[in-house]
Amino acid sequence: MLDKIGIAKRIAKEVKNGYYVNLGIGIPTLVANFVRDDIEVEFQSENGVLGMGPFPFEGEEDADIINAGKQTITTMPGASFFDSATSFSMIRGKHVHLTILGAMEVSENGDIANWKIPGKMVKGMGGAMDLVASADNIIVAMMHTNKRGESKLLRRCSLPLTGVGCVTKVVTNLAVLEIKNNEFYLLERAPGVSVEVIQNATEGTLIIEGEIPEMDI
Amino acid sequence: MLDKIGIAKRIAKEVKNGYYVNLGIGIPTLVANFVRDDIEVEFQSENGVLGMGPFPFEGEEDADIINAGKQTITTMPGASFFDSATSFSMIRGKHVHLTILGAMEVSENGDIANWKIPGKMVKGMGGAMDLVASADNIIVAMMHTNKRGESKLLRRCSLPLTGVGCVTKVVTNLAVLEIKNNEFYLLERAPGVSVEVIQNATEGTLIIEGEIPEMDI
Amino acid sequence: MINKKVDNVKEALLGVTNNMTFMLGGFGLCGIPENAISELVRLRIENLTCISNNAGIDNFGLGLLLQNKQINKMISSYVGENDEFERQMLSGELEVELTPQGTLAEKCRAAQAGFPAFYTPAGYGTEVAKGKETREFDGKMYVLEPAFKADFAFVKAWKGDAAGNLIFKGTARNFNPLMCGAATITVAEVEELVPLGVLDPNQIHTPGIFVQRIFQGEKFGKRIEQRTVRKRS
Amino acid sequence: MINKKVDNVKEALLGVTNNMTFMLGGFGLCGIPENAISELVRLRIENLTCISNNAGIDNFGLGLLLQNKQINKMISSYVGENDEFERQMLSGELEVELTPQGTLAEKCRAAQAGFPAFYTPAGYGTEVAKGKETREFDGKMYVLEPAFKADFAFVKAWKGDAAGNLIFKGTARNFNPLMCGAATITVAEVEELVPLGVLDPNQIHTPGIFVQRIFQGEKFGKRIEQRTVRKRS
Repeated sequence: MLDKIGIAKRIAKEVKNGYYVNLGIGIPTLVANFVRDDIEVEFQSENGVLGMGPFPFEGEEDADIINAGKQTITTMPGASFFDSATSFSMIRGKHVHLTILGAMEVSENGDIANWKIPGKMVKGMGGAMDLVASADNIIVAMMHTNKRGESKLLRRCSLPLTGVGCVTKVVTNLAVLEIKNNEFYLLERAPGVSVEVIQNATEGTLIIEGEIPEMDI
Repeated sequence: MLDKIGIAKRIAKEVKNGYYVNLGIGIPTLVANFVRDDIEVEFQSENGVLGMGPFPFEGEEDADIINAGKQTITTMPGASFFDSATSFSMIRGKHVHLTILGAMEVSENGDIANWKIPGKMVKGMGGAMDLVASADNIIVAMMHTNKRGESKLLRRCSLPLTGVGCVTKVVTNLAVLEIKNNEFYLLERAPGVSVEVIQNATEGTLIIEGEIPEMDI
Repeated sequence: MINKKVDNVKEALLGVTNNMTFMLGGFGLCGIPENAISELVRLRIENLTCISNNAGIDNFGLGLLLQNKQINKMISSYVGENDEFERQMLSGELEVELTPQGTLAEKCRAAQAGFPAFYTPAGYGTEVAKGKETREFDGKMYVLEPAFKADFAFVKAWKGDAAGNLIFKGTARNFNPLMCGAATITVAEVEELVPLGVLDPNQIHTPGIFVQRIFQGEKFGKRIEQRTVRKRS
Repeated sequence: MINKKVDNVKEALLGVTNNMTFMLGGFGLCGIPENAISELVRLRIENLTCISNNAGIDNFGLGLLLQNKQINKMISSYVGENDEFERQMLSGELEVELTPQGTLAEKCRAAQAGFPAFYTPAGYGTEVAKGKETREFDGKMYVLEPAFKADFAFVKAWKGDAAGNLIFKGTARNFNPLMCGAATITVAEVEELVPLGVLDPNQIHTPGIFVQRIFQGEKFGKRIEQRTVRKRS
């Protein structure tokens, strides 16, 4: 079973040479730390920066240079700043190759819910609705089950949707799954996790074809 | 009767303090030379410059700094350069207060034709269609009649239109006319030109109310 | 040059009244029009509709107007990290219209550029699209979103001049350039008002035509919402 | 950093073939991709559709491709001052789609930004709107115009770096930034390719994400179409 760092490490392997990548808040932000340094990648943040670097050294924080999580950041050589319309031109225009974000629920047809719990929590969708509506390659990073032990990989999402039929892959603490033909395809098991555990934690249709390898992270 | 310089001088009086102005090719370009220098005005050119100045001194021409007529220009302090989409945001968004352009025909309901003579001449509309479709204040600068002596102020335009119901004022070598209620209202006569001459040169409905003053230019 | 310079925030906000709709630049607390917000608090005008990506925090930014209950309706994309906001929203005191961030940006840009509405894929199939026209282009579904309409836009820039030209810094740019010219009157506060001719015409982010009033701001707090740093190794 | 640098115009144009649609930046002869045009002439590919505000003059710019009869269709806003163009157009050899200049610009921007189409007032009630959907918003009529689709965009910038970031100079900016990312492959030629990190991230006109290939151009002619000067008094 993976922890958050483990999930981030596994997702980092999905980041290919030449990719522009948008990382959501939470686990996705951690992914940047584990991308192989022999490939060329640039990180975009929808508040208006391309070419994000690591956090600044203490004392070098600049209130005018933040990411979408409102964290102080730095930039890499070749970086650029731009307005929010240009930022979403990059996203809507499919210039960003990979979007990694968290979710509260994902359904077997690729719907995602991550912005609202009616009557309880309404933080807003931020840029997530634009991201999931436009990107061709959307990976969800999340725990396989919620705090009550209920599956977050469902036949149908119960929460208000962020986007429909858009998620291509899910990486959880238990497994890597691909979404196609309105089904979850089990690709990899987390170290030490059996297919049965994954099956029991997955409410949506789970397709298990042949031997399922353990993740190599 | 006015020459082109005279028309430009008369139109210059329509330029008010605080106006952003777009000048078309030909007579309109001359208007800039006659605007009172005690008022604040900025000239926009749709190819991407705000705050145009006079032509450069000989030897100081810059191929990268031109107006929409492709003439080498200079800029004034406070000028800015921008892309063509931003330029037409200024126009379409009604941030430009006054558009002055030439025409081949104008009709009594404010239609304008200035971009095409079927089978003969097709230079294109350039930015004119955007300008006339968006501006609230459009002044046409032109000769009252064409080379064959036929009126250019018509009941209906015969040439393909550039825009419909958009022209607010026409300044010709003979007169200043306002367009309202689908009629030409004669406001001023050119020096030495009688109302009768104007009437005979105007095919569209001409409204003559009271004494028509001579232009003061 | 058409002079847009006014002497102070009071003069810059002349004409603001109850029941108006305002646009306010900024992302989180980054690049927010601090001086304008302080003056709106002082003026105590109320029943306001505010268009802004976020709603500030409890004691800074738009949070100050919320504390005073001057805001009737917020149009934002993300409103977390603000307890008073959440309280007012859940109790029904505050009307909230949540809008996808890219849609919010483009609704500003459409207003600036004279587009009445636009089709975006964001929000299709979600409650955001409820009651809105949807349409297929090339096999993909889009939602028709109208341009914003607002009385005042309040933006914050790094440098500016009397012609109204603006330059922003880093990610403090965000929604600010898009709101310029998107409201009837655009008011820009700048950290540094430089003499005319100092700004390179080639490097202006917002040409002065989109700005009606500009003034030198005072005492920018520029608070950091999430201070994240790394240790020197 | 994702490296976009290629060694020369040949490498930059790998993959161009007959029957393709190209976007070419520039206004008149100002800011045109001279190196790309020369290479297209050399390659002799034909049956091209070219999207460009103008069509060059007889012996420079797109006029060179016209002389060679490589262009089948032009999409432009203004095509005056080009005798060969006029001849081909009136004889029917060349198909011409005249588009209002602001619409042309926005059709590029829409392609770049992932908008399928947009409503503009330009051309309403004229033959430009013939056969197109029209619609009323707030009492004003608009025409629905689709985004462009193109295989290659060729743009010319003043300075650029290996990350593909671009800075334009003066009015040579025009359509260039809007065509970046509006075609499948965007090729930028620059007067000066500067080392990574030299360009101020705050002053980039076109972020590198919109550019696939960048190269140092050679021998820019930068001709002046209308040399207008005043005498020193």
